[in-house]
Amino acid sequence: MAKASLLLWIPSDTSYLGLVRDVTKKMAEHAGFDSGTADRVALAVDEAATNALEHAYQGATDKEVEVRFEDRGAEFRVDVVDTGQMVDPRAVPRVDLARYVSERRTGGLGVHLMEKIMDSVTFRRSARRNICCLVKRKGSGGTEGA
Amino acid sequence: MAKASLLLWIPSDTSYLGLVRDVTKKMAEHAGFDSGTADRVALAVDEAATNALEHAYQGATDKEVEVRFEDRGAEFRVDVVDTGQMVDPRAVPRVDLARYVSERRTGGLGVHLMEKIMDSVTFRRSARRNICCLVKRKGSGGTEGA
Amino acid sequence: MSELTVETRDLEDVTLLYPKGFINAHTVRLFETALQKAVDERRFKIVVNCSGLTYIASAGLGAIMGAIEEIRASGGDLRLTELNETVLNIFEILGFDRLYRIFPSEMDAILSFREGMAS
Amino acid sequence: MSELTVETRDLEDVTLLYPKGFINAHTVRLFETALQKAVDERRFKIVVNCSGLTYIASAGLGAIMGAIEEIRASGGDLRLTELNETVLNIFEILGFDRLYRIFPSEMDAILSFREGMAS
Ligand SMILES: Nc1ncnc2c1ncn2[C@@H]1O[C@H](COP(=O)(O)OP(=O)(O)O)[C@@H](O)[C@H]1O
Ligand SMILES: Nc1ncnc2c1ncn2[C@@H]1O[C@H](COP(=O)(O)OP(=O)(O)O)[C@@H](O)[C@H]1O
Repeated sequence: MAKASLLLWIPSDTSYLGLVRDVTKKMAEHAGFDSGTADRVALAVDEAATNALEHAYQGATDKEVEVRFEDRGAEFRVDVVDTGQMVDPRAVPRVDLARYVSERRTGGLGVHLMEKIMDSVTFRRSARRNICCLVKRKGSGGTEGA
Repeated sequence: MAKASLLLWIPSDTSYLGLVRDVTKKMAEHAGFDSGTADRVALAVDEAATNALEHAYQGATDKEVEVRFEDRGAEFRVDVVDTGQMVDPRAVPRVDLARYVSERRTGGLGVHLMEKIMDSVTFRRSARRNICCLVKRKGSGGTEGA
Repeated sequence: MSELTVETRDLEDVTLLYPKGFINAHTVRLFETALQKAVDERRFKIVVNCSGLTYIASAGLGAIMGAIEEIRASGGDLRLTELNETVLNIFEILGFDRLYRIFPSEMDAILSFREGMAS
Repeated sequence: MSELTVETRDLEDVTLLYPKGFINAHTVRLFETALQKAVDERRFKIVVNCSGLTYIASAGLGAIMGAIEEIRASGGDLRLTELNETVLNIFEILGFDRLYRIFPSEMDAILSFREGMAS
């Protein structure tokens, strides 16, 4: 093994999102990302965990979310895993900001943020679990502005 | 499950001690310890991991150290696990500070610090692994000064 | 580890909100409540001073989106000031810096509501 | 994420060390080298200014212990100043505040070496 890896389990309660964010930021910084990029990656993981709590578990607080971190050298990978309702990746709507205000929408920003920040965001279902996989390549730093 | 838990694996290289410390501090703060106590707990875990690298692995950098964190509600528990040389807990010397200077010693402070900071520090061997178990009770806050 | 507090101050017809801490799915309700209170009191000239805000997740941006229609339809606006780099960056990533006016200082943000009345 | 730098300044017969970052098993060699260099140059009046030191693990305290005998035997001393709360607390936990003189300001620490010569 050449790099650090980490597994974090939290109860399905929004009060643990701050911990997810803090741990992600530290892992990202130690993987070599600058503080600003680490902040963004931490936000993307917060959003993925938030979706697991709100959509997959629909607010039930007696479940668990697993977050797996792996520094793979060339890329930093985070899996957010829940055992809740199945997500149909094709059903996750894409945001059109130009129409966003006029449509009076308040949701749909989370997935949009994740995709803007990370190099790859994929959803899959395996063994009755939803796995949201977030990948950030090293050296793909500050390109996600605007 | 009522609380968060975390598993961290690092290569047996001192450059990862900073990550161990940062992750410990965040876990301890989220478990409810104040910032000063979280700092001390993080130091104790840094010391335990340092001992695994320097004594159990004797500086070999191709091994792995596992650090397990568990918020058990009434107490916060950290296990530092290595697969290196056996430690004889009885052989770990105790520090007598009064004689420390005159004996010109430079070692032995790590275990002393761990014991001053934590409520319990135990070493055991199981399945060819050394497990250093550190426990801090909640509400046993700032009593370890001097 | 204090997560979020939101102080509100009224300065003539402008209402200032001071979120302190972070806004994510866990804390957003508190922010939403403060915002809604201003709207309910028909105070539609709102400045959110973000000097104490460490970060904001999409839940917080959704809360702003949820209130902005009514605020603007009532002749008011929600304007922002003193965003730190992290928070400004999130606004920029989402293009929210084109949907909301962002000012460097609180004074600029307050005075911007006087623009229409200038000389 | 810069881990440790140690600047050295000579002020007449006092040598000042400025560790910046943290001292643990990973970074201690750098601190030890700076300390040893002062000793090798027979500069035994040493002030370690800890204003930039975020934390110190036992490896760092061991480095000080390893040098102190020779320093004191040569008529000098190692004194500390501007310790933050975390670092001071570690000194206190180990009783090192009884083995080393700790001063609130750098000036106090420097002047303490003039004590014997006062009036
Ligand atoms: N983990 C998930 N499980 C189920 N549905 C999800 C999940 N993540 C996202 N979705 C769906 O995608 C939509 C957009 O998600 P998101 O962009 O985070 O916005 P929001 O959560 O604010 O609605 C959600 O409304 C939901 O229908
Ligand atoms: N994990 C370990 N494996 C083997 N020996 C250990 C371990 N931890 C401590 N020891 C023994 O205990 C002694 C004291 O450890 P410590 O207090 O950390 O001081 P130091 O590491 O500076 O010598 C060490 O010198 C070593 O002999």
